[in-house]
Order: sequence, then C-alpha cells, then structure tokens
Amino acid sequence: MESTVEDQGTVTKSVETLERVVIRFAGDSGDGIQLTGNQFTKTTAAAGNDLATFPDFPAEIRAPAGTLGGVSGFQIQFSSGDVFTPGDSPNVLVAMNPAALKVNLADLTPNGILIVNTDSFGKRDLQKADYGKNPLEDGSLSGYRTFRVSLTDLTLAALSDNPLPKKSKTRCKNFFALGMVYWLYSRPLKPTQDFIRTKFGDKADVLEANLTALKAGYAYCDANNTFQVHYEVPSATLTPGTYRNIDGNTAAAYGLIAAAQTLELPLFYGTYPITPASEILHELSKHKEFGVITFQAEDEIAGVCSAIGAAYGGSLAATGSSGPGIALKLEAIGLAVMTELPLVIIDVQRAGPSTGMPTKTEQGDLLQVLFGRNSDSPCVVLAAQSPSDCFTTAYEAALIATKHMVPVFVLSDGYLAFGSEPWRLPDLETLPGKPVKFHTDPATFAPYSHDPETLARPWAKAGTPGLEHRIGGLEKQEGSGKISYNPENHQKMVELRQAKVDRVALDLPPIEVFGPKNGKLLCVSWGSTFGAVRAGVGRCLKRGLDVAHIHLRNLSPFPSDLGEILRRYETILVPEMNMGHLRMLLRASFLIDVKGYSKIQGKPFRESEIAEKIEETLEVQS
Amino acid sequence: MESTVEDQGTVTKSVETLERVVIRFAGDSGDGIQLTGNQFTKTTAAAGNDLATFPDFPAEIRAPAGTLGGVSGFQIQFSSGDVFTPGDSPNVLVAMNPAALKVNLADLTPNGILIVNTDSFGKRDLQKADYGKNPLEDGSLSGYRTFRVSLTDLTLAALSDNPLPKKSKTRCKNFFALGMVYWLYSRPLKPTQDFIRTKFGDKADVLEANLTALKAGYAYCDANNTFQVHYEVPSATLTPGTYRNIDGNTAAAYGLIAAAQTLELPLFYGTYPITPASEILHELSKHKEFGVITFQAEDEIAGVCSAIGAAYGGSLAATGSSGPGIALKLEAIGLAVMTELPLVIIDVQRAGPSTGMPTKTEQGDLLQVLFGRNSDSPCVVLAAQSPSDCFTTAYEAALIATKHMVPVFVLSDGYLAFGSEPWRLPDLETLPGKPVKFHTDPATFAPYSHDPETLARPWAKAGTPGLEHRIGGLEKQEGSGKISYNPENHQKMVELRQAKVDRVALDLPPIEVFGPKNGKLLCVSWGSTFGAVRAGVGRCLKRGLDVAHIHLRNLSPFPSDLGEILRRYETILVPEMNMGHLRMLLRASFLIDVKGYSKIQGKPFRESEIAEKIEETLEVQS
Amino acid sequence: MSAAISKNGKLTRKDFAAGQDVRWCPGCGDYAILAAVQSVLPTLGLPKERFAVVSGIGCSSRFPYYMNTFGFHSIHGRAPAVATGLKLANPDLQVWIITGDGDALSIGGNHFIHAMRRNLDINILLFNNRIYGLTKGQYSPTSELGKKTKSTPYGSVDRPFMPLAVALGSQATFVARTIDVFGAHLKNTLKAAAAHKGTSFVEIYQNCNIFNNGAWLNVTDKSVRHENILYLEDGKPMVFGTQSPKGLRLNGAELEIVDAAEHADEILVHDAGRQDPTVAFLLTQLGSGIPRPIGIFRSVEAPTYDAGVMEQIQTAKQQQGEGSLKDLLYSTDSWVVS
Amino acid sequence: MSAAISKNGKLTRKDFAAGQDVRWCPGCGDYAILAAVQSVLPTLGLPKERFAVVSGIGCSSRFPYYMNTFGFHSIHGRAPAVATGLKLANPDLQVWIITGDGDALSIGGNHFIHAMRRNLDINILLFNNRIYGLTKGQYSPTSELGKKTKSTPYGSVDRPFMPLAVALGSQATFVARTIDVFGAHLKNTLKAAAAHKGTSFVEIYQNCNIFNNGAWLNVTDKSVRHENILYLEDGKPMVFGTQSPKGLRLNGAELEIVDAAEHADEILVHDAGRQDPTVAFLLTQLGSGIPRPIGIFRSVEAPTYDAGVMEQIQTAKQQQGEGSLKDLLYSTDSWVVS
Ligand SMILES: Cc1ncc(C[n+]2csc(CCOP(=O)(O)OP(=O)(O)O)c2C)c(N)n1
Ligand SMILES: Cc1ncc(C[n+]2csc(CCOP(=O)(O)OP(=O)(O)O)c2C)c(N)n1
Ligand code: SF4
Ligand code: SF4
Ligand SMILES: [Mg+2]
Ligand SMILES: [Mg+2]
Repeated sequence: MESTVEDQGTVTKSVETLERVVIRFAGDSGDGIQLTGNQFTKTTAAAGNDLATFPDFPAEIRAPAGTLGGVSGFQIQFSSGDVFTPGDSPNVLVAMNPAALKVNLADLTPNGILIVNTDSFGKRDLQKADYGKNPLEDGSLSGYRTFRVSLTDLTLAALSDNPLPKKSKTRCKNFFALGMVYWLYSRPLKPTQDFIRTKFGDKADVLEANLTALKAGYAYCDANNTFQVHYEVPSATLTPGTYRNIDGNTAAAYGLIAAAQTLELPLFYGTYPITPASEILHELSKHKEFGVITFQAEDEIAGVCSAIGAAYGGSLAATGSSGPGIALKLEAIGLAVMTELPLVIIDVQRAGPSTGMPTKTEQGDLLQVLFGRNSDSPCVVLAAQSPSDCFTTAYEAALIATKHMVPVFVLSDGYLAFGSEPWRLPDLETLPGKPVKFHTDPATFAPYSHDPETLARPWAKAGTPGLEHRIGGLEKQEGSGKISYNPENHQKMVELRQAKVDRVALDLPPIEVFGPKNGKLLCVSWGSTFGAVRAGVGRCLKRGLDVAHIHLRNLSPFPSDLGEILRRYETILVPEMNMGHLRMLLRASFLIDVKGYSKIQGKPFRESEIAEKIEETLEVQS
Repeated sequence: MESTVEDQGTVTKSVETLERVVIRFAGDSGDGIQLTGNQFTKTTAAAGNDLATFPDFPAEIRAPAGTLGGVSGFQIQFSSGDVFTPGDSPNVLVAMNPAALKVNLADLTPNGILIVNTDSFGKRDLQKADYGKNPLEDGSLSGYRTFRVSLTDLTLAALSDNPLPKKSKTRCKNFFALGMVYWLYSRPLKPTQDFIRTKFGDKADVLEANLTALKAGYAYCDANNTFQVHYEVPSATLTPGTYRNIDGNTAAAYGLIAAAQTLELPLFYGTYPITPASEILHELSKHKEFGVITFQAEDEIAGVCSAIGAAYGGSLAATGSSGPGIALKLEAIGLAVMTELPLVIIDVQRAGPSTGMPTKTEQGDLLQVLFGRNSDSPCVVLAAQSPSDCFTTAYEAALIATKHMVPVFVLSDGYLAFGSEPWRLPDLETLPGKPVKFHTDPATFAPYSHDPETLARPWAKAGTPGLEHRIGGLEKQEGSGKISYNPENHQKMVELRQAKVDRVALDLPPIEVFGPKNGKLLCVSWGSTFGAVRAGVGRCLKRGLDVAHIHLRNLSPFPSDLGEILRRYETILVPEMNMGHLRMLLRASFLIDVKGYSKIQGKPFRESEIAEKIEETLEVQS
Repeated sequence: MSAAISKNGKLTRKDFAAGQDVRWCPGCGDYAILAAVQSVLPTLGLPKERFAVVSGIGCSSRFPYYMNTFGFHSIHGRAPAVATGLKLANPDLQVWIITGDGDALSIGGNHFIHAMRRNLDINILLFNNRIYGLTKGQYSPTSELGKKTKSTPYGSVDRPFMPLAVALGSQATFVARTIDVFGAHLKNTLKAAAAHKGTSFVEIYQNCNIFNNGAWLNVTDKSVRHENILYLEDGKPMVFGTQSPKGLRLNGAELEIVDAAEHADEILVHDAGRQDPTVAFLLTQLGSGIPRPIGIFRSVEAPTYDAGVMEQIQTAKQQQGEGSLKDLLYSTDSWVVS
Repeated sequence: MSAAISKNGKLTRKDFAAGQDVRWCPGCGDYAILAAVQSVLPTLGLPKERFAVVSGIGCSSRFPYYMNTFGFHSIHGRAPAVATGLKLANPDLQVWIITGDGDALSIGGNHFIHAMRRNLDINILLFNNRIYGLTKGQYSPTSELGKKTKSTPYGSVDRPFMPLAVALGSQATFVARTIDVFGAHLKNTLKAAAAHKGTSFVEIYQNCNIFNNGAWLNVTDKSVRHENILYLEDGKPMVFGTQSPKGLRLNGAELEIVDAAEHADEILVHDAGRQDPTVAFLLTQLGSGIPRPIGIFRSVEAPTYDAGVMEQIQTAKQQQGEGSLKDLLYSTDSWVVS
C-alpha cells in the first residue's frame, strides 16, 4: 500500500483525527466531477479506509453548461470504521459553479466545509443557475465554513508556463480542487499522479498541466492559511485480503463470468440497452477471451428469447434490463418457466412507473418479477445488497438456475449499479458450485422427468445424439413431455413448478440477526436498502435502543426460518423504496402486522432517516 | 313466448316433472354438436327455464375424425329454480361416437340416461377411440340407462325420399338426436324449425332433410318404446323482463358499445386475436353503425398502444387479450397509468403459464394484472361473475376509467367467454353514467391538475383549440405536467396514482352477504367461480350448514366493508382456479388466516366440489 | 392531410415553440431539425390545435416536449402504434412521428413496417444518427458493419439496415431523405411529406456530436458534399458532382455511374411518382456509398388506412342508420318473461 | 451449414417422424410440407442430432412436435429470436424455423427483418396461408385487400405485405418461393435453402382448407397453373405459359410481359446470384398478379452473423489466451490489506 505523500513540503497546520467523512464533489457535467470523485476514491481505498460512493448524473446526456439540469455530483463516505452507504449529508461540499451550489447546498451538514470556485459566479453563471442574487454575497452561506477559492485563476496562474490554450488549462481546475481536498484529508498524491501519467502519457502538455494543477492545489493549502486544520481518517481494520473498488454492474457481469467458469458452461447474454443496466452488456462484451457471447438484440423480447434458445443449446444463459424492459420480457420468461430451462434475469431497477425517472433508483419491481406473468409462473428471486454483492448474487443465481432448471431473477437497482465500494475479492479456489452434468444417456432420458431432490428435469443439450426431444409453451405430460391437456397432470405440473422454487429454501443458511435476538423492533430490508438500514440500526443500537436488523437476499422462496424470527419481535418495520412490496408479502405469508416505511423519491434512504423512523416507531410502541 | 309443439302427434308415455336437468351432447367436431346444443338452449330458454351452458371444444381446429382429441361437447343445465352453472354431472349424455363416449362417460351420473349412436361403433371407429373392446358389448355401460339407437340408419331411412347424397343425409343425424331429446323433455320443435328455415332457406333439399330428421327423431320416441317416460321441467319464476341468451365475449362487446353510447364517446378497440378473447373483436367489428373502430394490430403491444393513442384523441379506448397477450401489454399499460388516460383492458384468462392450455379456463392472471408492471403502477381491477355479467362489468369499467382517468382491467375467463346463460336485458333508460365532459377551457387548463373528488386529471381531447399539451411516460410535475425529477413530487405522484384507484371504493355498494351475516364459515369468490360457489353454498345452506358466501367484483380496490365482513366469520375459504391469488391479497390486507382451495385443471369447480370442501372445512373446524 | 383552412393565417415559428427548456447536447443535430419543423408547421395552413407530435424514446424522441402542439412522448419503439390510435380517433389531426434509428428500426421495427403497409396518413421523421444516443452510445441497426461502440468493443458483425429500403420493401408510398444541416432541403422535404396523403417516411441524417460525431461527414462536409450528393428532383436527370459531373444510367436493372456530359441522353430522369417502386429501390441501394441520393425517392398515391376505416363506418351508418342500442340488445332472439 | 459428415448415411424419412399424432385438419397443406421436410432432411448428410426445428405459435408452428429432431415450440412470433440464441450456443446445429404469415409477419415482423439483416445461418420456412389458422380465421398481413374474415366482416382496408419484398428490403441473402402441393419443387427449394450459408427465407404457399380454402388456386389448380406460374431457374429465360408462352423483359427498370417467341433474345435470363437485389425485388412485385414466379429469387454470399461472432471469440482467445478469472478480478487496480 502506497502511503507517502510525494513532494509534500512542510506541514505546519494542526491535524485532527476523524472517524468518518462524507465529501461531495459537484459541478457542471463538463467539469470532470466523476473523474475527480473516482480519483479520490482510489486514493482513499488505497489508504485503507472503508468507503462507499455514489455518483449522481444529470438526466440529460449533456445538459446546457451551467444549468441546474447539468449538475453532476459524486459523493463518498470513508471511515476508519464500517461504511454501509455513501453517507447522508456531506461534511464537505466542493461546488464548481453556482448551479452545483444551488442543487447541493441544502444537503451540506450545518457548519460543514464548503469550497466554492468564486471564478464561476459571474452574472451569466448566476442566471443560468436561476440565482436572483449572488449567494456568495447575500449571507446565505453563513451557516457553513465557506472557503472562497479563485479556482480558475489559481489554476491558470499555476499553469502560466504551459503552452496549452487557456480553455484546456481551465479544464485542469478539477485537479487543483482535488489537490486541495487531498491536503485537507492528508492523502497522498501519488495514486492520482500515476493515473495522470498513464492516462495522458502521449500528451505531454496535458499531462504536465494536470500534474501541476494537482500539486498546486495541494501546495496552495499548505502555503496559505485557507484551512486552519487538516484531518486524518485512520485506516479501517478491514478483513485481510485483496481488495478492489467495484460498482454493481461490473460486479454483476463478473459474477456471471465466474459462474460460467465454475459450471464449465459458455456464457450467453442476450439483451437490449437500457439505463441503468447497459453497463453489464458493455462489460461482458469486452470478455470474448472467456468465450462470452453478448447479443445486442433488436428488443428486450428478442434478448430474453435468444437467451432461452441458448439455454436449450446448453449455455449459461442470461438476460438483463431495467423495469420497462423486464415488463416486455415477462411473456417469454413464462416460456422459460414452462420449458424448465435455466435462465438468469438481471433487473436493475429504476424509478417508475413507465419511463419514470430513468436515472434515479427505486425498488419497484419486486412484485413485477414475482407475479408479472400469466397464470402461476413461479421463479426464484434474489436481490443484491451492495455493489460488490451483485457479484455474489449473480453467481448464486446461475448456480440455482442450473441446479433446479428454473429462471432466477437478480434484483439490483440504479443505486447499486452506479455506486461502488471496496470489494474483498473472493478466494477463487473456494467458490461454491461444480461443473454442470448434462444428460447424455438416451436409455434413461425422459425430458420432463424430475430429479426427486432438486425437482430439476434433465438438461439435455440440443445436439446430443439420441436425445432428440421437443419442448415448448404448451402444458406437458410429466415425464414424457408430450403435450397434455389432462386436468390432473396440469394441476400436478403447476404445483411442481412451485415446489421446485420452494426447494431452493432447503439450501439457504440461517438468517443472521444483527442486534438482539428478540425484542421490540426488527427492521427487515432487502436489496440496496441494506446499507442505510444496517447503519441506521447500528446508530440506534449504540444509543441503546431495542432494535435488530435482518436482511433478505432471498425473496422467492423466503428462507425457512423467516417466520420464526419475525415472531420474536413486537414490531416489524420494512423500509422500502416502493409502496410496500415486501411488506405485503410478509403480511400475506406470516399474518403479522408488518409496518412499512416507503421512500419513493428516486434516491436511497439516509442512515438518519432510518434511525429516526426507528425512534419514532419505538416511541409509538411504548 | 312460443310454447306449442308443432305436429306433435299423440303423446302416450307417462310424464314426470323434474326440477333440474343437465344434458351433455358429445360427438365428433364434425357432428354439429355446438349447433345442436345451441338449438336446445334457445328452445329451453324460450320455454322459460333458467339455464347455463358450456361448450367444450377440442384444442385442435379439426382433429382427425373419430379420435379422442376430436371430441366436441356441449353441456346445459336447465331448471325451474335458479341455475348458477352448467351443472356438475350430466343426467343425460348423447354420445354420437365411441370417442365421445369414452371422453364423457365418467361424468355421467350413475343411472343417468345415455343415448348412443350404435351405427358409429364399427371396428375402425373403436380403434380411433382407443377402445380395445366394444363398450356396447362388454358390460361397461351397465350402470346407466343406455339407449342404443341406430341414429345414422334411422336418419337415412327417414330421408329416403330426399335427393341429397348419402353423405349429406348422414349429417342430419344430429337433428334426429335433437328431436329425440326434445321429445324426452317435452320441448317444442318450432324454434328449431324456424331456425332451420332461416338458415337453409336457399337450399331446399338440405332444409327439408333437416326438418324431416328433427321430426323423425321426435316421432321415433313417440311411436316407439325407446323411453318409458318423458319429462317436464316447469318454467322458472324468472324476474319479468326481456331475456336473451348470451355468452361472455358477446356480452363484453355489448358492454363496451353501451358504455360508449352513455358516455357519448366513439369506441375504439385495438387488439390482436387470441383464444379465448378473439370473439370480442369479431363482435365489435360488426358494429360500424355505432361508429365502433376495431383495429386488428400487428401485435398486442400495438393493440394497446393504439388504444392509448385513441384515448388521447378522446375515444372510449379499450383493448383485450388473454394472459400471454396481456403480459405483452404490461409495459404500455404502465404508460396509460403514467399519462392518466382512461383505458379498458379485458383479460379473458386461460390456463397457463406460457401458452399453457389455450382452450381451457383458469383464473391465473389476477396478480399479473395487479402487479405486472415496473414500479408502483396501480390500476382498477374488476372481474365478471357470469357470461351476462361481462356486459355489466365492461360497462362499469368504462365508467370508472373515464371518471377517474385511470386504466381499468376487466377479468373474464374461457369459461365465461364461451359459456352462456339467459340474460335479462337492462332497462336502457336507467343505465348509470352520463356523457363525458372534456376539458375545453384554455384559461383553466393545467394538464396534470387533479379533481379533488375523483383525482382525475382533466381529459383534454387532442385537437381542442388552446389546449395543446404534452404527455408521456416520464414523471410529471403535479399540475403543470412538465417533466420533473423532483424527489418530493415523485413521491406525491406515486401516492396520488394509488389514491385515485382507492377512490373507486367510495362508489361501491355494500357487499351482499348470501347466508348468515356471521358465523362459522364464509366462502369468498371472485370471477367465474361465482356460480359454483353460490350453488355449492346454497346446497350446504339447505343442509343446514353454517356457511355464507360473498362475491367480489372489485379486486382493486376492495370494497371498504370487506375487512369488517370477513372478521364476522371464524373461517374464510377462497376457492380459486389458481394457486391462491385472492387468498394472498386478503391475507396481506386483513391479516386473516384465509384458507384456499385451488383447482387448476383447466376446468371450473363443480358445485359438489365446493359443497364437499365446505363440509370438510366445517368438520375440521368443529 | 385533408385540405383544411387555417383559422389563423398568421402563425409563426414562435407559436410552435413550447416553454420547456430544450435539453439536447449543445451541437446536436436535433436542434436544426426542431427549428425546421417549427418553421414549416406554421406554413401548412392548419391551426395549431390540428397538429400532434408523437414519439418513442431516445434523444430524438424528446422532440414533442419542445413543440407547442399536442404531443405524446410514448414508450420505446411504439410511436407508430400510438399515432395510429390517435389518428383514427381524430382524423383531423396532422400527426407527426419523431423517432430514432433505434426507436424505429430496432425495437420499433415491426410497427414501422406495418405503418408503411397500412399507409395511414401520418408523417414519420426518422432521425438517423447511426447510434443509440440516449443510452450513451451503443451501436444501432443503422451503424456500419465493424462499428466499435460500448457494446461492440470488437466491432459489430451485423450489416446495417438501409431504412429507405426497409420502407420500400414494406410498400411505403412516400419515401425521402434529407440532412439536418441542409435547412432549405429539409424544410422542403417536410412540406412534401406533409402534403402527401398516406404514410410519409423521411430519413433525416442527423449528427450526434457526442457519441457518433461526423457519421455523415461525407455528405455534410462542405469540402466534399457537392461531389457526393445526388439531389433527386422530379424531371431532372440524376446527375451529381461539380468538378466532373457524373450521372446514373441503367444497365439492365443495375445502376451505372457514367460521365454526365458524355452520356447526357442516357442519364435516368427522376420521377418520384413512378408506380413501380423499383427505381426508388435501386436508389436506396446506394445507401452507403457514393453518390448518396437525397430528396424524394418515391411519392405515389394509394388508399390510406384511415380513409378506409372512416368510409366503412360512414357506409354502415348510411345503410343501417346510426346504431341503436335497443335494437342491438333486444334482438330477434330475445323473449319476454312477464 | 458447415459441411459435416453424417455418422449414419442411412437415415430415412421415418427417422424424422416423431411419435406424436399429427393434429392438423385433414386436408391441410401443412401435411405435404411436413412430408417434404421429413424426406429432405435425411439427404443432407448430417446425423439426426444436428437438426433443430424452432417455431412460434400457429397451426404451422406445431411442426416441431412432428419432427423427431430437437424441437422448440416457442411463443408467438419469437422463433427467430429463440433460434438465434440456439444457433449461437451451438453453431453445429442446422436450425430450421417454421412460421406462419401471422407469426412471422404480424407479431414477429421485427425479429423477421432483423434475422434477414444479420444473416444468421438458419433456414426460415414461412407457411403462407393468408389467414390466421389457429385462432380460427382472422385476416393476416398477407390477406388480400378487402378480405372478409371474422375480424373484418366489411373487408380489410390494409394492403398485404409481399413477404419476399419485405425480406429483400431487409437485405435477405436467400429468398425463394414454393408451393405446398409441388412436391419436387418444394424439396429442391428446401435443399437449396439448407445449402445456403446465411439466412435462407422460403415462402411456401400453403392451403388452409378450413378458413381460406383455395387461396392459391390460381397457381395450384391444374387447369391454370401452367399458364400462371413463372419457374425461376438459373440461366433460363423468364418464360411462362404453355399455350402461347410469354416472357419478361426489362423496359427501363420495369418488367414487361411480351411474347416469348417473338422477343426471344430480349427475355430476361434468371440469375439468383446477382449481387444487386433489384431484379429479385422486381420479381417480388409480381406478388399478387400473373405471372407468379416461384423458385429461388436471390441467393448470394455474405458474411454470416454466427461466423462473425465465433471469429471474434477465437481471435480474442488466440490473442489474449483463454480468459483467466484470477486476472480479471485481481486487476491492476486491486490492493492488499493484511
Ligand atoms: C423498453 C425500453 N427499452 C430500452 C430503453 C432504453 N432506450 C432508450 S432510447 C434507446 C435507443 C435510442 O436510440 P435512437 O432511437 O437511435 O435515438 P437517439 O437517442 O439516437 O436519438 C434505448 C435503447 C427504453 N427506454 N425502453
Ligand atoms: C402472444 C400471443 N398472441 C396471440 C396468440 C394467438 N395466436 C396464436 S397463432 C396466431 C396466428 C396464427 O396465424 P399464422 O401465423 O398465420 O399461423 P397459421 O395458424 O395460419 O399456420 C395467433 C394470433 C398467441 N398464441 N400468443
Ligand atoms: S447524445 Fe447525441 S443525439 Fe443525443 S442529444 Fe447528445 S448529441 Fe444529440
Ligand atoms: S386451420 Fe387451416 S392451417 Fe390450421 S390445420 Fe386447419 S387447414 Fe391447416
Ligand atoms: Mg439514434
Ligand atoms: Mg397463417
């Protein structure tokens, strides 16, 4: 791990130690905010902090420069303790222009550090951001420790020797700002210097300019009395291992590739682009060296149908989309249920209904994936809890799908897809699962016979000599697989398809309870709310409240011990980014008066919101 | 009402009076079974009986003649009392060939009347029906009152003077059989004679042949000792009014036309053919004199999208399909939810999942229509309870859709679609509803403002001067309708879309309880199970059991008094043709341990199954 | 469109600009097309309320929000279906569909070909930027073979559609091509599309400067475009190039490029009104090379779907009288219980 | 198909008949096509396990159940999509798609045109009976204008597709037409389709004797068919009719019918291998009148989608070596905590 600060100069300011910091970088989408955030993340990860990040893109590809719609943000929480979310309210806000200030200021903690680029507060800039008065002058920043920095001019001054045109030099101001933040949190410059060298290696002037701007920002704080103190966030005591930073979509793609390796199957991914799921396709399409076939189909229906065809051909078949695309796939997923083929379907949920708010997150598809098909058409449903967990969840989904010959949904969402966190890489030797054994023996082949343990029908790869057989969407006779309209057979097959899904519960580990094993209040979360709920419950536990937390990765079937655990608490609270999907399922399954907490605003719960809701619920209760 | 039997000859046999009879006609699909059944139905309806019918088609268009797969059946229950279903087990089976005998015999009540055409029991005929031995000879018919009739030869003999070729004469044997059954139940021939005259008016020989065959069948019984007795089923004490026989699909089509008249809107039906929903399209496409536009689109998606476009253009817009087609429409229905346009969606459910058993019935789509869209996307859901009720339900759906600016589902199923019953025609003067008032005033126009009472947004027909406005699938600012990513607005709009659906409950009448107002057991039904459950509960009530019945036409929202009523009974039983959809919803809503009774066999409950289940449940309970 | 009389002869471009901020990337070709549409619509002699703009999803499909007309931003690929219902519900509307190469030809391909077949009286503008813009740069069904994009890092392996050929194969009655930056040509083409009774299909070459910049440089770049473009004009010979003008002549059923001066009499003369679509089809096959024809390839009369539907209704009403609910329900098969 | 060696040279028609009872209406044209396919497959030099038959929904789509091969009766319209995944998963399979005019051109139109565009190495047999058979008789996208059916009691008002033109507009590389009752012609066409590398599209005129009996009488009826059919044969002039043979000649870019003897030298000579699709397109335009061409309209070589996909994978593996999960996950950006 690299931890020296290159060319650091003399440090004369006082140093304070903090346990936890949340920083938000914000600026115009042209300001390089995502790049800045990613650099800070890498440096911080390498410094051994636990962390989580979340980028917030504008809805438009390129909104007009300087407007409120064009603001791009990147938030990181890092700590010497555990980090479950990118943090509620930033302690530090870096605002590159008035629009960024306007959009983000309300989130800054009282007395938080605000760094603004004063050079971008001209009359036009203020107008574009719908500011009537200049916020730098009207006292509206008084509740914060505001640092007015002439970022543009200082950058230009530092680059006076560089031959680049002014416009290009101005673009380096994000590195100047990053240098300042590095100083503030005592971070080394080297990782970013290395990055700059790799990235701009063939453009000497640009390379030099960025390096200089970065150092200048750092030196500016050092030399100057801008900040009275700077801070240290000691490294976290992370479990030993190899780590890397990963976002949810990349993790999901890797999970599929890893499963294909374990199962010794070729991977086929048939899909159609859609926000926020497209990056899974992008990532997979890079890995032809693994024999991965990606098929960008003409639409979602063709995407999922191609995957179903590939499953018949013996591939590990997967498809992925977001809510509206999943809706289109539902009819075909029924075909996968009926033909009892293995299929992984990734749903990266976004805010809806309909087109909704495509770049925003939500958990609104749980009921859709459970019930959105004609007649009883059960599938297995898993949900990932964090960006890196998308790997594990996709991996497990593939194992379940091939073991039971059943479609398996993986629920992710926009927050996981784009959020990132350090991921302790799994030990590849001990990954669960084993190679798939296709059926090959004609003598024992009955296409719709079922394994007594897994209830899987035999997987006979199309092309296997002697196993010619027909499958399809009409009801089939158990065993022979001939078309059957027999009433009793139909009932039997409907029940069998459900039983097959239910069997998955037998393989599930006991639910882990965080907090007291029984008591007043249990919070139940699923999917991406994990982090906020775990952190919120953690806060409450520290305050001595009687609250516990369980998280459900398995939504269909539920783990077998779920009901028993729920009954140990007086009240059950389910925070969800929807109108109460899991809440409804728990009520129906266990007849418990489960309370819901719905936040449907296109953004995740804050840790504090959960903590407050817990307090409120306990108060009502007592 | 016509009630004389034309040319009836002398009746010398004894006459017994029955309260209720179930007859099933069965034969090869080429035997004219459906026509025969329909004639018997019309005659019986005109005779003043209450009745219900159900045809049972082979899955194939034209299965090979004489095979088991090619058997076509038609069942009718008629009575001097109430009739709720086509009956459990026929008292009379007319079997035109060995295949028809084999498929249907098990259903015949012990000691029931069996009429077989002995002329079709040759060696080849038996083989085609997979009969090893001749059932007429091996004693297997001993439990029934079997009448062996040389139907073909008798028909040919009766037509010996007719110049038609033998093949055509043979085809008249169904009328011979019908004549026999008319004799058996003391029915007039005239309605069928009229029908034959109208239908074959331009083919003198065929007309004559059919008339002769009909009379010959009647005369044969009269002259001959075939039957010892014949029966009378006195007319029912039906509510006075004008009646006609109607099947569910025709009724749904008429319901839409009637609603369009009331609302003073043009009717637009955009759809794609699918069993068992196509007949709605067929019927509507006949009625251009009402200005009805039917659009047979390229697929279901285009069908529903065209309807959404028509709604924007100010039509009463509807679409219809069955389960797999509804699955395809789900994404677009989300658009209708988001744009808050009125839309009626008819789902004629069939057995699934996937293609399933297309010609068979099921109630498997309740959860699909409730939840099968991305994110929270609430719609109103109604279900029809009988063939004629499809009229009322479609009509009401149109009224709700236009009142609240919301998509409304109408659930029907294969059993209702093809089944028929006498329908007391509504008094057109007192049909509810009034003409739609479009918004026309530019001064007061805000496209996404909401009426405080109905929560409808204003319906501004595209083309209205001064009301130019944009709608779409992205989240909209309440009021202005501008695109909005505002977090609070999104939450507000999600809740508003649900609240709008919930408002419908305010207009619902109190639930009618059949049986005791509280007690041991309450059966809850929805959709087409109404008849079997009402009849089954009726039987149990007669036997003195403590059981009641309520039927839900409104599945979303539920009527407001539902919970209160459920709590008045010790046990709640929900018979459904699915794995327990309504059961789950009731459990989740009311935290009551609702029991389910699932029959998923592609065919409706029998009255006796319900009665037995009630007994069993009450026994367990006590 | 039926020839309607404008209630307000003084409509201007401004009347058609909606309040909502335009949110395309600075430099996007969509701006120019928006300006052209906004300036053509007021000239068509229809009051503002007679226009409806329907789109699917994509950068291009944001279009309706920027038009002060009736507008429907529907779902991906489905604009033709929505427009069909809207037009049938209100045939007085002049309906414009705005779509992209992904929206129309990928997910919406089926509705697209059926619109052509039915010949509903609508206008379809396909903004072809050979890329998925809104989803940030995957290849589209019009991207060239071997295209490297986010989803095809090794290059695509499927051949692109030629949109005009797809349309003609599906029996389009009006087929044209124009270019975002050719203001006058664009406007004239839009006017012709509006005037055509039936489905008018206009492919508009559009530059996505963010994800596929310069896709059409060989016909937009000032230094080469006059050499590369073949302007199709009725009654004019198919000649292109200024330095040494060349022309198209038929050799059997194939097109040959010949020296225009030398073979002046043999050069094909353009006639968009030819019933047989073959020459138009031939011209679409020049889709990817040089010369690149722009203008109206085909414009022929054929019965429109909406007129057919309306006619059947009118006839039925005339022959049977306005439908009476009473007659429908109380049919000959009914009976009275008293 | 890659030229594979049959493990069993003795396959017969019987080997390809599956046990399941055939359930079409007696007299349906599908029977003849089934018989032809069952008799052609054994001659193709591939072992039985190398065949897969994929269909959508419709009477025609019941086909896979009657073939003793791998078979997938999928959902309505989606057979090309299912087949694409199957073929990519196992390129050794010879994949046959069986579809109907509704299945392929109505709900499945989009997958159909994209299959043509991609040129995946599969064979598509479209059983065109100009009606929806399985749903009991609604008009289809190939039904003639004015067609009265259950859903169009007043007659349809939309023009039919010409399936071959749709295919060519979408860049089909192999396009042919044959007829259910023309046993030998049908079989030869199937063989040619199987031999073509790329998407082979065969339209088969099929009689639905229940809902659209006699739809093709003018080319199947013995008394007229020889006058009406134009047999396309490579290298042969396009002549039809026996009584007074006529031929096709080009007049500009249009086809003219002329006396065959009189204009013998001017008669067009068929060449399915012509790269330019225009003559093939011209011939498809004869879709509804007389003469009606049958045979192979177009058959040209082009890169196939599956080969492109496989090649990229092989190249990547050769250049980068088989992928290593360790290398993928433990990238340069990882760090160690100890
Ligand atoms: C059902 C569905 N699938 C996918 C998407 C994602 N999506 C939105 S626009 C688009 C493609 C846009 O490309 P194009 O039509 O060429 O429009 P452009 O943005 O280039 O103008 C896609 C794939 C969606 N919104 N809905
Ligand atoms: C999603 C869906 N929509 C509609 C149907 C109903 N359907 C089944 S086959 C068919 C049309 C069949 O016509 P065609 O493809 O021409 O086949 P044919 O029966 O004539 O051989 C339709 C509409 C269905 N099964 N699934
Ligand atoms: S991404 Fe491309 S097409 Fe979309 S707005 Fe930007 S420049 Fe235009
Ligand atoms: S309905 Fe027509 S296409 Fe279908 S099996 Fe019968 S004859 Fe053949
Ligand atoms: Mg595009
Ligand atoms: Mg057909």
